[in-house]
Amino acid sequence: MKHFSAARLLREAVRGQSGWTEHWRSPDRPAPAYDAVIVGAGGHGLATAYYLAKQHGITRVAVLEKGWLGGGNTGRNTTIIRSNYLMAESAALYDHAVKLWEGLSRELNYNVMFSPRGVMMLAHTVHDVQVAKRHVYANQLAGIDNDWLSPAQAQAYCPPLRLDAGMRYPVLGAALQRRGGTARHDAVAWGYARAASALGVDIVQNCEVTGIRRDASGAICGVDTTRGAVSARRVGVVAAGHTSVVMAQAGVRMPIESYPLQALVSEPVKPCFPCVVMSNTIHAYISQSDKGELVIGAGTDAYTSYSQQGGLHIATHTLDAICELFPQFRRMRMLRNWGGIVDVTPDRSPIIGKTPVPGLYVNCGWGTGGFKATPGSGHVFAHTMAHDAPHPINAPFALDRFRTGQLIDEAAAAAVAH
Amino acid sequence: MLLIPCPICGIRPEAEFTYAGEAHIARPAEPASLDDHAWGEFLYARTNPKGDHAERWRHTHGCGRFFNAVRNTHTDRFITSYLAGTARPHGTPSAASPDAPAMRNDTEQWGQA
Amino acid sequence: MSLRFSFDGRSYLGEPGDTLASALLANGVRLLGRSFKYHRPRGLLAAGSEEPNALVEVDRGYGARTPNLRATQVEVYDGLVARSQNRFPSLGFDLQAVNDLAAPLLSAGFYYKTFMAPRGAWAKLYEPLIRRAAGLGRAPDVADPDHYASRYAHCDVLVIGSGPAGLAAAVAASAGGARVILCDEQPRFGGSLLADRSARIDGLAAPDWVAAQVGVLASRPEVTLLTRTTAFGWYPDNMVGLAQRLTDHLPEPDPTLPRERLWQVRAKQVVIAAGAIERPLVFPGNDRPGVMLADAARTFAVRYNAAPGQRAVIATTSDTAYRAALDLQACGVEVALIADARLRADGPLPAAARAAGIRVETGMRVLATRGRRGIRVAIMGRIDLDGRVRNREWVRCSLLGMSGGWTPSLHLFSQSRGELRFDPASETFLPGASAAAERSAGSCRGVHGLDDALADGAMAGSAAAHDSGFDAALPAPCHVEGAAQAGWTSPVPARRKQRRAFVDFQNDVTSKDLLLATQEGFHSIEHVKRYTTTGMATDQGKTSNMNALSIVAAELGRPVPAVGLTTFRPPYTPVTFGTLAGYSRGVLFDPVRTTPVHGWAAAHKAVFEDVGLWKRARYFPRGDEDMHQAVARECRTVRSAVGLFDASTLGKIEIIGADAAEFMNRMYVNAWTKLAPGRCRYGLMLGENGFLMDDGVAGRLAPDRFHVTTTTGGAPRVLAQMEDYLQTEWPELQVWLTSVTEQWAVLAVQGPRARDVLAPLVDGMDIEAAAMPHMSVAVGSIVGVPMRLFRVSFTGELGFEVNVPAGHAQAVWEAVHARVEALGGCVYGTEAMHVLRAEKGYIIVGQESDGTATLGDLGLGWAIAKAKRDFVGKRSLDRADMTAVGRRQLVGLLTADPACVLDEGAQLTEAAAAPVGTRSLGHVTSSYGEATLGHSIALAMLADGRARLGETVYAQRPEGAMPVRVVDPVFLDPKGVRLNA
Amino acid sequence: MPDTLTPDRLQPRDALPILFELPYDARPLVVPGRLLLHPAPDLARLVLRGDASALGVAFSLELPTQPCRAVEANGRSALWLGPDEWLLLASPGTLVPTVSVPGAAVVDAGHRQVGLILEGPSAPDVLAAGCPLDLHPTAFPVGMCTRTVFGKAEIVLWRQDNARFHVEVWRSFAAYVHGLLERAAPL
Repeated sequence: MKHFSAARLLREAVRGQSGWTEHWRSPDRPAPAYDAVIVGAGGHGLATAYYLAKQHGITRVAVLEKGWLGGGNTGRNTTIIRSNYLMAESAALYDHAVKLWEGLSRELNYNVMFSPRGVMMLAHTVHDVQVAKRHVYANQLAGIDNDWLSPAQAQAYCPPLRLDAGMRYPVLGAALQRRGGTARHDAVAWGYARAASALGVDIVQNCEVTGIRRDASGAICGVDTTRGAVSARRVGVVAAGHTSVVMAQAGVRMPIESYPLQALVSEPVKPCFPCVVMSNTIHAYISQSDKGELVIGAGTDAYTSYSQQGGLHIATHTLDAICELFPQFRRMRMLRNWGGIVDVTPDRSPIIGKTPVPGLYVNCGWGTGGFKATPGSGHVFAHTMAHDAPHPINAPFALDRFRTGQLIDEAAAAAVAH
Repeated sequence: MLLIPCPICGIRPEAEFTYAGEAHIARPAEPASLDDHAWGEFLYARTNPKGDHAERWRHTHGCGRFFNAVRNTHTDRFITSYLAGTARPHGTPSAASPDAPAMRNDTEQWGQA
Repeated sequence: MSLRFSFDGRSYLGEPGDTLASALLANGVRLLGRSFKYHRPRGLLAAGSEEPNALVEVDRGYGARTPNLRATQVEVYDGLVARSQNRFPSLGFDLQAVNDLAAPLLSAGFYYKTFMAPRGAWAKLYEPLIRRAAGLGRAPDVADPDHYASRYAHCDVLVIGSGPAGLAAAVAASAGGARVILCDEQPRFGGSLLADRSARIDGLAAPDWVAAQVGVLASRPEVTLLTRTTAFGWYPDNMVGLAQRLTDHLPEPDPTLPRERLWQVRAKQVVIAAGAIERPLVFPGNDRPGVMLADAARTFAVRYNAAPGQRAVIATTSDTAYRAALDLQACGVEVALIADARLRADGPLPAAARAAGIRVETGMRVLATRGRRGIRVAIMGRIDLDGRVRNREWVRCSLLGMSGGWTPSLHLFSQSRGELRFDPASETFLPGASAAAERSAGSCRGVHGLDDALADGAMAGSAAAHDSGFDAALPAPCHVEGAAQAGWTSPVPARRKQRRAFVDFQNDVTSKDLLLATQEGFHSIEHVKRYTTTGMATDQGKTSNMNALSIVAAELGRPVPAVGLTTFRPPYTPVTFGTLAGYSRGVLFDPVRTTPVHGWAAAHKAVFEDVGLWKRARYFPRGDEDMHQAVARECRTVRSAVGLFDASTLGKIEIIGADAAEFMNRMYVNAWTKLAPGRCRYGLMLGENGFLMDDGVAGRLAPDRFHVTTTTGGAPRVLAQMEDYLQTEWPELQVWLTSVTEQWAVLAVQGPRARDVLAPLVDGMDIEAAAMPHMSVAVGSIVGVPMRLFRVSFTGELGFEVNVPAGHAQAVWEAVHARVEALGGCVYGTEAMHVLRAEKGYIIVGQESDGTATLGDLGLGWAIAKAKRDFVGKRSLDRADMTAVGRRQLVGLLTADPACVLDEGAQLTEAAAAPVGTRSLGHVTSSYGEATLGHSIALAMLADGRARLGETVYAQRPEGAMPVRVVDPVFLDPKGVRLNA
Repeated sequence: MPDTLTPDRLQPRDALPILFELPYDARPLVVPGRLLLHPAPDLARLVLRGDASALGVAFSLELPTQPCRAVEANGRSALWLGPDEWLLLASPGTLVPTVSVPGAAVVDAGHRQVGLILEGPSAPDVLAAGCPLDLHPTAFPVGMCTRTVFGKAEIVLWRQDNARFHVEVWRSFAAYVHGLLERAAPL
């Protein structure tokens, strides 16, 4: 793998770009055997493979992807990164990720454009203020930056914010995580793919897993794919919206439901929006990409679906919320609107860990907010697969919690989504 | 906005309905008799198939009735709908179709044994 | 009549019917914009909504400035003010054009490879620079003054597009009485027919025939005709989104009328007649102003009478460009050359061109162009099989019309989940099998030629009508003359090695960028698209996607379908946020729910808070009181005399039927069987997961009738949960549920004088303690109004809740208020209510509890009827974690400094010092200043809290830790003497 | 303590010396030749649940059993809202204050909701600003009634005539529904 740098960019500019080579190897089919197989080449799966190779010395790894790498939720999300979660378990997990984000471009030698421009969560009601302050104080105790801002302070940080008295839901204040922000979603997948590939990981695209094999003892022994069978004693399923479908191949029924989630962008405009703003009461969030597009999202459609196509009413509700908060954007125009499939658990927290099937691991249930966790998720999941035991950070996120009742219910605790 | 066949009122727009999750998960008659695994399964395990899915809807802003429907979650097309408390009609592809995960009895529970 | 308009501050004249593009062209303006990345000078490429270059800002005054509009779609009106974008200081001299010189450095994806050092420099240094350079127009910065509208519509047949196929389809579909909607994005119906100067249909010139057809349609009552209306997106079950522009073309629109309207059309059948888009040729210098699509040049000349140049070269791989050449010539443009890259061109159009004396060369293509801010010379040549250039020739021209064939518009068909079929002969995708109730007609499915398109449209229209249940006699075929058949021709692929040949004009993606992407391993077209940004401009790749695909496929040596086609996503062209938001703004954004005494409260200076959709009076300041002063006074008054509170927002459900008590037993943790009519009980409802869901008082009015209250926010959820169990789990129970939240207004009269307030008003009822003890309910009337009277207390005082029909509430309120005032009482709001209940340790669901709290945690385990075999949530209570040691439990807190009011949400710790990573023991859920007790109080959820009574823990505050003593959550009257008075 | 409390007295409002206030600006809205929007006359309303025939006997009106249909007789209207649910509308003071019907439930909803009338050729189009149902006479004929949505509020919609609709809406949503109709009225 050739090192990326400004100097090399200059050199290639002079010699007609002829020296650039492929970012990752693209084997046509998987080898017959690996030490570990990852199902799903999204950000989380690729990160898992990278850390397996980099930190645990397990380099005989295949990442099997039924489509093109990074083509699922990794390439369809609104790229928000933050760690100001309420529960200690969640905050630890997401902050682990934020710390990795902060050095990720250099770690991968791939500019993932992590941009900590601040994530601001608006409070519109007295109850919102209580919930936001509870977050702020819990985060501060845990050493996670999160500050309470008065309306005027919030507007100073985000000048497009309006404080008109005539708004249906006035802004009563905001919680701001300055270390939060955005990153370039595709680059995250490509950067991990390139770095993992360089360490020997095989990334096989257009290779769908069609069966999960178990030996006489019930333990995992491999997978069947559309490009041949693969034997492996460790299989990690990182298939996001399709988790239930893949896990069913191993005979495991999951506490997961898959919902359509839509997002949209505007036409690009000159910089007009400095940070990420989220409102749970009004149900929308917005930021501006480096290209200039306003990137906007909201909640899921109401029913489970794998269609990657939601209703028009979801987009209209999202935009009426954005226009209510930012009426100066009414004349802006929606350029693209798309849908993804998100896997949602009963407590809206992910499942990262072992399964009842020896050798089968699962990392799923990120709902609408998995992108922000990508590096941390891959890091602890690689640990779990390498040691057959969870990392302390993902130990609370075991599948078993749905039996014991030890839920990590951010949504119920705070009515905060994403 | 989907068009949803209410078995009582006919085809109506999604805005009038509330989705209510997978169908045919009857509440156990004696919850106390279930162990934690089984109770956890009742509460949380869902087949979530990519394909035909028997599910519950309520025509909240219509006749108010809960009912069941079979919908293909890949195309979002409704195949049939029927009154709550009635069995999934014969002839609708069952959850054992190739697209769908296996039924509950032959699956593992998630709890560590 | 000429229209005066301005562009970049210069004034010009246009004609009615002009677009900004045609008017500028007619005025000789060819430079209309700058490209996104290299800031290259750009003119018009197209004449329609596919235009990628000519993006302008239109300014209609304060707040009504719109960026990124296509000049080809902006209709000129008198007074139009338009400006170019993305240039500094001017369009003619743009400093950022320096980017163009650095182009070798700015190759596809260059930003992924650099700007990584030093750590943090990306966000602080590089990114702001890049952001400033990026973007096209400027976002508006003040609120949009315009209104937007929305409409649901239903029809039998929706016809999208009004070219020959669409018009014929609409006429055929509506003949038998079907409901038909015909929409077109242009200001006039007719599509390509509007620019047709030779064809005669049924003896009429094309525009006249269009007018006749529109007349026929307008005379049919079930037909809806929508111009300026773009079908932008296809959604499940044949819902198509249309965006209609209503006033942007008017010089002085009525400000009360909507600017745009969203149509959500549910169509039984759809006929897509969206036409086709001409494909540019990929050659160096193909982006110079003056290089445009051949048919666009023809359209400007014929339809708008705007000559796109004086001397033209036509470069083509298709026959249709010959018609463009002929029409241009007829409009007075000198056509110097038609260079056809194909080796043969012998259809009727090439023959006509030759006959008209135009020089036609086959096997010839454009090698490059020259010119500063517009084309001056086209360098032509032939390329032999070894790739060598022969016959190089410089041809002077001011217009280069190019045609690489036609790309059918498949956007809506693809969004409808139809299968795309690749046609190698024309190197296009065509509609394959349908997934929705739709059919394509005309050139969007590869049927070209006027008479074929008309016949195809008529057939599609009548078939659609038939499939939606109408008579569908196929109309007699039109008689077409003068429309020479244009052969459908195979494009000639672009050359591999060439400099700066643009594929995506707006995003400045060249063929070299595409080759670099494939070289770097981006082989899926989605990867190529994302890496190079081709097809991601505001034109959504209308003119670039197929060229990009062909180039990548050729480079990889794979057939086009194997490389894939990027997904078509809505919208077809960008749709304003305002259109999608529609009426939803301000008070119409979310319903504002007010109680029947809201008007009174507002008149009495109440300060309101939002609770769900409701507005609730939070406090009633007197004079210059602030909130704390007002709340303290309200609290003291309730404790010492009496207070009046509007509790109307509480949810209320009437539960009726022989099995009502049994149903209550199953839904609530409490026992209800033995509750006598006339008595009330505090009910607690769990979710099946065992966590507290809602609470409220239920009164038994009769053996078969309960009046149940819920929290304000929980009302719909509670009723839905009840209906769910009743309908689907226990249909055998004879019970009916009816929401009566809005039937009954609730006046809470609380305080030691509460009985004195009500006694004279309650029409002969005995409300003394013996007749109406705490937790009882009676039916009667108050000042002549029917009433349900509850003796309940959420303050710890003697209290009543007067329920009266909503319409009488204000009158009753005024009568009660007069008594309250007379007895030294006052009205109080939700804030005082919160303080008063906290002093008694009463929880608020959603504040003390948060969806993760059990009744045990909240000290409410006593309410559970242990003898009951089952109720919703009971089984979950036995799970290991629900009773684990260390769960957070409700306690009271007393601060060491009695004046200190903790912040709600403050964290509790074992020690005063709390270095990072200190474990939280819990958090403050409610906290209030001294109101009546002489010291502040707080409620908290604290790990093992009940075992810590009497201990000191620390509340962390920005100002430093505050020691707090853990106490019982009931601060006042633990024996309940006051409320039982 | 009695076994049963005296039932609510179903008093007609005009019998009371108290003015009933509508929760919105109730001045009629007129778009000449196209639309008239005005409050419905004062009405008594009962929610009837349960056995149709017993209820029909009690209220001297055969309740409709066909889904989404209203019947009118004896100055009363019964709107089918669900398989065991009807909304009974009548002039104030004309309902016998019967609340106890065996096998059924009767609940006074006279103050829970208010009525609005839309008349004129534009009425269906104005309603289509927020109602996703097909209001063409072939799809929503005279006599049809149903709960549905209007924008972000729930309504009961009843077509009394080709160009006349009766809308019932919960009182606290009335200002919203009225406001949206007003906004949509100019078309």
